[in-house]
Amino acid sequence: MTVLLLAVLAFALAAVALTRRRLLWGVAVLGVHSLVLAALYFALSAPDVALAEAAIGFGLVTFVYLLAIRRTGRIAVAAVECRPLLYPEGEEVVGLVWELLELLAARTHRELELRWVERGEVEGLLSSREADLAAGDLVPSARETAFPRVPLLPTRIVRVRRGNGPWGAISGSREAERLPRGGRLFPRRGELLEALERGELGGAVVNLLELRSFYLRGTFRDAEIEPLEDADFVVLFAPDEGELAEALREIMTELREKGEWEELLRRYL
Amino acid sequence: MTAALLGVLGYFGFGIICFLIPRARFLSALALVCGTISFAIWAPGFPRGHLGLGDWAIPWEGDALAAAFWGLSLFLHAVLLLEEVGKPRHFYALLTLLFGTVLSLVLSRDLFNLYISLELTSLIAFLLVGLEGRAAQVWASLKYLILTSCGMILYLLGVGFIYARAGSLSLPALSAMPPDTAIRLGVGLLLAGAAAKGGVFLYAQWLPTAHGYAPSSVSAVLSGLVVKMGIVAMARIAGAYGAGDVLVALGLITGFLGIYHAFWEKRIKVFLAYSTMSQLGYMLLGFGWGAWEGALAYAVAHGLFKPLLFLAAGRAEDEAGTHLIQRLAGKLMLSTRLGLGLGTVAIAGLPPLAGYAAKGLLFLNLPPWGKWALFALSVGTAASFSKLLPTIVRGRKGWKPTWGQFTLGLVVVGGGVALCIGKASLLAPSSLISGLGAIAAGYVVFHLLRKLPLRPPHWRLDESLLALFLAGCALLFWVLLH
Amino acid sequence: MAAQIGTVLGIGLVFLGFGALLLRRSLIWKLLGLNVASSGAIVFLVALSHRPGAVPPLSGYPEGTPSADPLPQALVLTAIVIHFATLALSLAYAISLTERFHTQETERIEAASEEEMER
Amino acid sequence: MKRALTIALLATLLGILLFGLTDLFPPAEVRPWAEMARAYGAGNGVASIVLGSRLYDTLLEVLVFALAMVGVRYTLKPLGKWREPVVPERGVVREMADVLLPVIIVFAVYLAASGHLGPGGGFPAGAIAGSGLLLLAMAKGIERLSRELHEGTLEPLEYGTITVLLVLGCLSILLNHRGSGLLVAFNLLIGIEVTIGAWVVLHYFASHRGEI
Repeated sequence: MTVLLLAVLAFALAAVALTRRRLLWGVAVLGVHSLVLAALYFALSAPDVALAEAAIGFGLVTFVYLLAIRRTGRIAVAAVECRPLLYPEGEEVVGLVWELLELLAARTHRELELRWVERGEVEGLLSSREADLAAGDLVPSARETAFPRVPLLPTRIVRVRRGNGPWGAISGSREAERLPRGGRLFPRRGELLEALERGELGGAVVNLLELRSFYLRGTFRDAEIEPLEDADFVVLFAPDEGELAEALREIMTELREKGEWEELLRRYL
Repeated sequence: MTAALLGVLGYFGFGIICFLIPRARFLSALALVCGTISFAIWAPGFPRGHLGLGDWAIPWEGDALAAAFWGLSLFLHAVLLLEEVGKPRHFYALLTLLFGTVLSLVLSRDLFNLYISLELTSLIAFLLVGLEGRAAQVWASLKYLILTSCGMILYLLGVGFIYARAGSLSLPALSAMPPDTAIRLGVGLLLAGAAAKGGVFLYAQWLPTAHGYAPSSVSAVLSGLVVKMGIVAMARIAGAYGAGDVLVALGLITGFLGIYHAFWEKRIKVFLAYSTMSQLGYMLLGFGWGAWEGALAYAVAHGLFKPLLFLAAGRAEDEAGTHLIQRLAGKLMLSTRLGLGLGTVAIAGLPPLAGYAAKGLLFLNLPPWGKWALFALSVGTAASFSKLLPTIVRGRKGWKPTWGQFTLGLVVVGGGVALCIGKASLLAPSSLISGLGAIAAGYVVFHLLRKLPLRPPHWRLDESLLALFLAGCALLFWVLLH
Repeated sequence: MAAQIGTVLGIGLVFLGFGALLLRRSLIWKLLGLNVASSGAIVFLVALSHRPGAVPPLSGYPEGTPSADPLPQALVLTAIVIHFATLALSLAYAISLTERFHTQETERIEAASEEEMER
Repeated sequence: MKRALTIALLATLLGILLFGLTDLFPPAEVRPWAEMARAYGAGNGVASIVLGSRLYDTLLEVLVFALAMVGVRYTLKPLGKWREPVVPERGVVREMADVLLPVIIVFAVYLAASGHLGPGGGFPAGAIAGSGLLLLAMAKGIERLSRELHEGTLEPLEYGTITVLLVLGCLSILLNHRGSGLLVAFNLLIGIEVTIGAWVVLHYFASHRGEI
């Protein structure tokens, strides 16, 4: 009776494990399956085998698999924080781009590993392969156009002027390249914003989403706006990650065809 | 027995120590000396015995098959030591361990011991194939690993079926069992599993890439010796149970399909790998029809000229900078062309070389229609090798022979001549005519067929797996219904 | 009865594992399937060692109690280790391949490695 | 199409195997093993086969294990080191690791040394010791431990253990020498070898930069 129960359980667990989508779940369930098998061996009066299965089949195999997934199954994302696109909310990460990345991870059978970075770090991380892709507040600078990229949203780079004083922009970004001489660079958007509010800056070179966040904070009610150039928010990929870029492009096409893209835009913007 | 075990132990021990000590080639040579002495002591008596105590011990027995393979592997070991100088020490270590395992495997008469020995040979083979770390090699090795693991799972199930009925794992005990369903099924599973290791067509589609992409000295050992271990296991199992007709069927399949693929293959080493698959057909036919002497002679002969071909092909790729047969012509040195040429005429069966002599021995002991099948296979082999002719005939003058190739070539010629002199019927006009006739017919067939727009399928992992299971099921049905 | 159930489970697991091996497209999933299939073969052998009412093959049980067959259990101990060894090696290969080709789809890996060989 | 074919094929295989089962029971009688076990000085039938009458299989198995680990090493080595893994900040984890380490080692040694009497043996013992070691290493910061357990010293130890095991095993087969002391020695040697193998491999998997 015990044997029958354990056998059914073992079979069901194996079937569940092998039909998972996420590798991590598959491995975890298979670990439990191994433990059940060990119990089954014990019930079949084979304690030696039960011990070996528990130590090797459960212990070592699961361990090796988990370590291997840690190696192969990750997409290292360099994330530049940007509200509606990619931003942390409590313990979670949310945003339009995050949804896309999750689709990408599911399609390539890999897990996402996110690391919040400053805008200026992106280029270095991608070229040293420490990140597989970068996303978020990302309009590629002239040097970054060398990386494979997938455009997501059209935007515009604008100059906003509120008073007298130097211009400001976020360092390493496309906007910084359009900065007039004598402008000041800031590593993070928050610092740029604070400088503006303190009145140290007379204006800033920003993209439309940043402009929007300025408006939401009420800093820029009465500013004059001068458009500079049209650009795109993109996801950038490390040089040899053409495959990943291709996969994301496919996802985008499918989303557009099914009309889900508009739905996503409406939800986040 | 004691001598044989000590020889194997010497190989294993020196092999392991090779990992640690810089002068690995020298240690490997010591292992060779050890093995040779042990061979000289045990071979005359054909000892039998058990490793261990009681009913569960592992039966070991020397016989002609074991002796033939000991001789072949000791010789190939010597050749590779001559050929490969200055490789990293783990190369010599793995090579030594591989030869040691082969020596142990051919003596074993126990199903499970065969299983572990097969696993060990193929494990070392995986490592050797992926040793240089090029992606294609690693993938070939992984494909090899996945397919043979499937085969070994089938084999393990077979062991279970046999053991449950017979209560013993030794092959002699198997031969005493009445052929009921469980035993038949068990034998079928064992044969399918061993076939996946042994390079039989449909069961082992890993072979073309694994042997074609490996470094050429590794391909030489794999083709010359390692795949035959699967065939040895099949011969032992089928011999104990009396399933010769299965081997004949498998031999015909692998013989003709291998030739079909080899005929249209463009890359030289992959071409040689497909040819290995077809050559295994000769041995299976021989073992299946009980012509052990001929099958063994052919296994040894193939173990001589195929390594020669692989070593020469490796040199050829280096010299010409390409692996396409078409582009090799005109670029090879005389010494390389001589090696390739000697291998080609030997495999095609030109008298009085080793290939001809072994084929002749095989020919003598076959039933009439088997002779026709063998003749057709010979024609096919000659036809597929005809495409190497331009490469061999045209080329540069340079002369840089390697010791390994030289020794192999010498033995291919010398062994063949010795066999022909020893067995007078091989020099009878009718044999000579049929041998030369097959080559001539092959050359004609080559020119007739080469323009045909036939292209054999490309075997990727999924197709190979499907082929393995399909052929495995067919084999099980055959064994159950017979 | 327990032995019969065990053998059926073993064959079922082999079936499941081979199914995953053939139908899944990702390399790591294929290897996971292979792992399940090999554990199926092990269950099969262990079940064959069992006898009705048998005790484990250890001394210390009263004379005359039927004991399970120690030989298949010994074989299985060996087979478990071998399967682990091949699994570890294949995972290392898989890592090395994904490192190079940045994909786990076997078809793409195969195509990419063929391409590499042509170069 | 391919899917259907595959499933049909596997179902056929399943059918054949299940059909074979109908004829399988009852299996052959269990041969009396107590005598043989006593001759080897073992109380465990399985151990007496693994380390006694089929010791040769076990020696080959040790070789399989060792060579697979060699393969893992040579495959992962060219990939280079992964950047420093995260070390937990809390001291509790580290202290627990310090306490747990001797417990795991003692348990593993017990399993190996009593393997000829009851369930246990060198392989599970080595697996437990190796994976326990790595778990603790991860808790303490893997770099620290791998500096202490340097590969340059581990490798000779591993190959030396195998050589001793091979020589001892083959001699015991040849000279027909038996006894429980020998079994304990085999189990301990196998345990050492498997511990080193498991540690090295897990360590390689954990610390070498693979994909990404």
